[in-house]
Amino acid sequence: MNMSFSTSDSPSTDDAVEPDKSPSPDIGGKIEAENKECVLVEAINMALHYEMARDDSVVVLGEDVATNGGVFRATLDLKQTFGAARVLDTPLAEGLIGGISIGMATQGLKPVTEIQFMGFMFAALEQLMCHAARMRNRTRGRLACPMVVRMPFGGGIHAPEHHSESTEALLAHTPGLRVVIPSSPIRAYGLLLAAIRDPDPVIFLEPKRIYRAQAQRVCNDGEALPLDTCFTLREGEDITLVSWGALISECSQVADQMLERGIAVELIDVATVSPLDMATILESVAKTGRCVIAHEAPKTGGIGGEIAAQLAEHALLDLKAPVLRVAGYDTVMPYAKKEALYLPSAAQISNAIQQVLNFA
Amino acid sequence: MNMSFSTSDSPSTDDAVEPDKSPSPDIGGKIEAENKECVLVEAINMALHYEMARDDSVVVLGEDVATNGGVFRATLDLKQTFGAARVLDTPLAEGLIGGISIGMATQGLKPVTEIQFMGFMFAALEQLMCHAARMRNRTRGRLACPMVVRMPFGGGIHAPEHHSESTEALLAHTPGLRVVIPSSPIRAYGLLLAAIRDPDPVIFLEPKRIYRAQAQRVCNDGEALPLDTCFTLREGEDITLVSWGALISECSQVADQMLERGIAVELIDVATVSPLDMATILESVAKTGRCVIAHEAPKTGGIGGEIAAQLAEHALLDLKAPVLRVAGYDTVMPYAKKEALYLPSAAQISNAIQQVLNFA
Amino acid sequence: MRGRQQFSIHFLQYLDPEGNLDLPLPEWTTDGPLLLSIYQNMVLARLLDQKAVALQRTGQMGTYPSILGQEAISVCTGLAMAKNDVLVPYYRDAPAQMIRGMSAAELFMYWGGDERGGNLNTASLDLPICVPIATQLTQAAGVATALKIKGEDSVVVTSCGDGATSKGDFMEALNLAGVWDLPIVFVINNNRWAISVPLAQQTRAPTLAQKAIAAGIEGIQVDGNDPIAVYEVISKAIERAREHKTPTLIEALSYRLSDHTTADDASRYRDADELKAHWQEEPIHRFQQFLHQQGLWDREQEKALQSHCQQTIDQAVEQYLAAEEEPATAIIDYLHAFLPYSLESQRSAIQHKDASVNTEGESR
Amino acid sequence: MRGRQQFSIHFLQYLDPEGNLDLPLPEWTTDGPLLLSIYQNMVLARLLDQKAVALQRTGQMGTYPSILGQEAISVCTGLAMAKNDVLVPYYRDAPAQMIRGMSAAELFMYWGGDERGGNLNTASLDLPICVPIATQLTQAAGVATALKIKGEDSVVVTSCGDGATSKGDFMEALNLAGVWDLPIVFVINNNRWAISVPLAQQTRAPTLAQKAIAAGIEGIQVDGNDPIAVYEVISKAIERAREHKTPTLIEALSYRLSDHTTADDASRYRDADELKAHWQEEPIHRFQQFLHQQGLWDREQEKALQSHCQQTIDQAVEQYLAAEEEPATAIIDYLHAFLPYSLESQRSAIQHKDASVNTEGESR
Ligand SMILES: Cc1ncc(C[n+]2csc(CCOP(=O)(O)OP(=O)(O)O)c2C)c(N)n1
Ligand SMILES: Cc1ncc(C[n+]2csc(CCOP(=O)(O)OP(=O)(O)O)c2C)c(N)n1
Ligand SMILES: [Mg+2]
Ligand SMILES: [Mg+2]
Repeated sequence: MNMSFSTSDSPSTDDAVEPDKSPSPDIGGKIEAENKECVLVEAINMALHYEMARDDSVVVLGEDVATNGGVFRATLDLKQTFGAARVLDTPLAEGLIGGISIGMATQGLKPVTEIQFMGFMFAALEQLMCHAARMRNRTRGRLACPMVVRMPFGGGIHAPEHHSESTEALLAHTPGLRVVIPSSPIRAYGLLLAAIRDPDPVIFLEPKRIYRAQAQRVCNDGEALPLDTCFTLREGEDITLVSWGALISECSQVADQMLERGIAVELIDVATVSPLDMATILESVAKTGRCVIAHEAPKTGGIGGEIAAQLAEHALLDLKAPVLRVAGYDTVMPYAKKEALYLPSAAQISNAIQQVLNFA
Repeated sequence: MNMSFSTSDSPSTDDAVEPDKSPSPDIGGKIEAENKECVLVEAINMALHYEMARDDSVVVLGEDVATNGGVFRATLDLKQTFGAARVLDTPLAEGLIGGISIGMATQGLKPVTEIQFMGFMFAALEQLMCHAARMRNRTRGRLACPMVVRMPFGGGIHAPEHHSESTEALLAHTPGLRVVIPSSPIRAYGLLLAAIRDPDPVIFLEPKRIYRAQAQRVCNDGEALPLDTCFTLREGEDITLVSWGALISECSQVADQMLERGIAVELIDVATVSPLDMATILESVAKTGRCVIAHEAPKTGGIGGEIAAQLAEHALLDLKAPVLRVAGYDTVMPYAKKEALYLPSAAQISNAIQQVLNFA
Repeated sequence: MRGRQQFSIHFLQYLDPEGNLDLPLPEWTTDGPLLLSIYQNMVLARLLDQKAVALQRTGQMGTYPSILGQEAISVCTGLAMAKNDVLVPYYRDAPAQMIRGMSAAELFMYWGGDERGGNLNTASLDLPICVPIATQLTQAAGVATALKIKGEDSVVVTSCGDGATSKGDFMEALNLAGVWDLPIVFVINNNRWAISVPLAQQTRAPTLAQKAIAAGIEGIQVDGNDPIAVYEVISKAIERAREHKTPTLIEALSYRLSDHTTADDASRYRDADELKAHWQEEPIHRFQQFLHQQGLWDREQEKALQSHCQQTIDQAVEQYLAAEEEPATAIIDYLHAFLPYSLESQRSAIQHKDASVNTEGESR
Repeated sequence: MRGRQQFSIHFLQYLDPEGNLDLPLPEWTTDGPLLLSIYQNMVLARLLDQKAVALQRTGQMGTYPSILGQEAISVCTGLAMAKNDVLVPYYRDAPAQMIRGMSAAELFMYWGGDERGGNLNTASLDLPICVPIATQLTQAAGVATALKIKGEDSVVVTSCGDGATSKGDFMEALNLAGVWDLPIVFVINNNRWAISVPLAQQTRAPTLAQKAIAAGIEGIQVDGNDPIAVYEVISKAIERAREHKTPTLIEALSYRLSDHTTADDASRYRDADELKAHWQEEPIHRFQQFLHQQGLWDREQEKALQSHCQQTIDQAVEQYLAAEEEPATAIIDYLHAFLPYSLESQRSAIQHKDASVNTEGESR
């Protein structure tokens, strides 16, 4: 095997478990902040480059991430730039990948691990749920798991079976794991930096349907975004629309259409589905009195249910209408031919909004 | 190894994928309906005996289930009665156990599989979620997985790490899996029979804290209970209290206390947490206008959230007060010393009820 | 005290890459029609594979994993099995599936994103292919357990790639097969690559067959591009499984001459020279040479075969493209044997949404 | 063409069950204090184990897994490691953990249901023990990878039971250790039982050491009740790992003389005669005989050791029982480095609940 573990690039791991949310001001001039027009997957790649250059303890591992640069090219050129000791193609075993990431993280490295598709995360769940999520608690702070697990997720790219699921609720129901979902290149860049710098395990779910959608100008300045705040993408008085991931584009579209009809939608991108920033959502609903939640995952037991439940607990008197959820059906993700039928559509979101607005 | 696969007890599998909810009237006089005073784990054992005698295609497998009769003795005497070919001690590998159960089920057997503790189910999730839940759909009905996976779950027995979790929400969010939770010997007996006879995979979660709590007279008549109906344990006009599993006893206790104070609690045992029988709950809340939900699992993303969300969607105008959830904290299940601090208590339930009742 | 246990792994090849004999032929090779059937099925497999790639390239099918160069393994698997045996295949086993009754149209359907491709339109108890790597292997062990419990004399054949041998399931299944004496044959298609990861980065084990030693079962390595050797090894293993209920692990050495799938570009990570070298070893040319040498095959026959295959494939394509769509509710109707009443409203919503999709066009 | 690859697994034993020598002693055994340290640690381990069982039986501690009869493996593991090596233990490795700095009070705390038992009260990077079987093994491989990436010359030692070898993680870790040349030693405590399941029902492999062959790494079987053999094999393997970055799998044959845990009753499934026979092979008596023969140990020393151990243990019990409870909020305070603000209200609820529990007594 051609993985060279040279001692010369031994990372400094002094601050491995120290929280560190601000970019180091001095990174030896290696990187200059530049504005780059890029799509979401490129923004991820840019963040990985930035952080690997800034912090020697960051390592990248997974199936096909090194030589091939990832099946979606998210890890392109990392091996060339940072060497085979820090960018590792693993054998084909997700449980192993989970386990070695934890082992590495306990020793002061910061693994950024790729699970090729979220549909293949299951073999890693024992490690993620029983160990990554618990190491700090179990050792009363002696050891920690500062690791990021990246997984492309969601439907809409006409992929084969097991390549299109959205099971973020399983992860979000696991105390000790943070679950983060970007919905644009800018947020992908800033949230991934934050995830890597977080001293605890973060699951980073990448909506692959919009990997190469609309490009944005992203400033490569190493500036992280907060990990526990919803983003209010547009303000509005009439109804709160809550979503995350790829569906944010349909939601924006619907908000545009609504505006033409004089209806002001407040659009919230949850972004960090665990821990949930309910304060932002509650504040919005206190104003609008109406709420629709949209997500791709099956409706029952999805994160939309948790949000609606918290509204029923904390905002009952604010609510002028039932909280509606537009979500996937409670069935197995269909194969490509029928995935459009499964995926929530702009029309469904817009219908739900109309229904909520029409409510007496 | 001492597992004898004799051909003489080859099961008839003609009706393997046929639904069959009624007990066979003629089972050769082998079993006589008897009333037996028994605790929950004994009721499970009785149901297993009944169904293995009735249906040759039922096999039992798992770690320590055969010679040892299960670490909780749920499978006691099955090997002695039905032979080593139908009661199998497996090697130590939950992924394997999941996989072989599926393989067996596709060939017309009905495996009833034990995962020793729910905390060890994770390695089996790939098989349960990617395959058991999907085989019928994936083959458009050609093959199916009529299997039951039994797992003891929940806290309160002062067991070591990983022996006390309640992660039913992960399973319930998986379309294609049924998730069933008994809360008494009678319901354990009837629901397990129903689970085994169901033509699809059923996860059967056993609240081990009440394995040996209050005995009940259970009639060993092979009568199954429905798999998609909540049980209204007591009727009341003032508030709906929804729960499942071991917490039902605390809820009953609280309902008693409340009654003394003139408050009539309607207590609903959800029992089949997936698919959810919301009709029963909605009907109750339509009457009471108030609802408290109690479960052991961490609050965020628990099944209580789904129930509250459906109330916020379908019963908003019925609700006279916020829907409160009494649940585990969003943290790792603590070790024995502090588990009582984690577990929802009768006092917490009673406080929540009071709060809801006091709501203007 | 010192003690020592010895283990060994054998390698078998009859035909060298030029189609010349290394060893005296096994007895079954006097069965001319069987030899021809191996050849014909390999040719059909290759042409069908080309068509599948073409369908994907022209937007008429989804991502597809070609089996180019690995036809011998799957064809011999299919031919060596008895009808009531059970196949638990992986996704490069379409030839075996087709020999056992799957239609080419079903193959296209599956990769075209239509669940009916997994129905196999038959009463077979074969499992459908399995995308999550290696998960079929423990299922196969369960199938074998069921056959044994039921006292049947059928056996299970299951397959996977070289990459799959790194996943724990592989070893769990092998181990169970050993300890429960299961009637099962594991066939590894060692095509040397798992997407971009070469075998040398999967394992340090010099053979994959030796993984059998960990389970205390028989393991053997075979030239997977030599149909004589493959058929010999698989059929003997099936016989052993049937008669003695003993499992075997077979490592069939081959090479993935194509990209991993149509979504992959192997030139990014794989040496052109390596690829070229392996073209010299592919099974169809080799076997054709052998049949020529044996006087069993000529140009006329080849021509007839080619046109017969073309016709079969054209019909399959036609059937595939003409297939009526499943009703929208199919996405929920097969979830359970009976629709739980709580899903009834979702079922109507699906119907409703379908109607709106149909009238408004793709609404996303 | 036929080819053959050969593999072999060796077994090593110096002391037979009577403490007599089978083989010439290895050189390091001239180090008398080391020999004595092995013995003393084994005796301490056994007495401590007895105390732990007693604490459980008297309701002062929770379920506990005794290591009765398996002391040699864990003690030699602990003694063979360098301070900056990393131990990734399983739950029958308290002796090794204690040699590396864990206090007996921490052991009691862990099994008494107090998370502080996993803190190890040290700056060590050793992992805590791991309840979900075999999951520590891939973590250990990750630790070894980290050490290698960081260019350190320390190594990892990780352990598991015989039952654990059936779980896929075991093989995944072994395989990675091989392909990445990791500085790691895997030690299997083959105590012949996994709760009620005897080894013969775990695997058909005649040795567990041969599972190394599947990963292309070194495997060796050793008499796990012979401290000389165990120390020899583990220290050699550590040396190889340190110097050549090559992994080793060690199968140490021992026997579980106790029930699986205090919650188990082995008489339900295990022959009394088998148990009795294995008492003849336990390591402490054997090693004591050997030390006597070598003139390194006498009754006086034994008496002093016993009373020293008793004292240590009594102190630990006292410390354990006197430990102040953690504050209630500890159950959430260590979840993340920083409490997410969304959990702040839950944190106060915990405090509030604790107060009510304290005033109302156990309210459940
Ligand atoms: C559990 C799982 N992880 C990852 C993948 C993505 N994936 C699909 S094929 C493949 C490589 C498989 O290699 P190998 O087993 O050698 O089979 P081959 O495709 O070469 O025939 C990978 C990683 C998957 N399908 N399942
Ligand atoms: C994944 C998992 N499954 C099941 C269990 C329950 N369990 C605890 S110990 C044990 C047997 C372990 O046997 P072995 O590996 O031989 O170790 P030993 O206890 O004999 O030392 C089992 C099944 C567990 N802890 N983890
Ligand atoms: Mg391959
Ligand atoms: Mg053991």
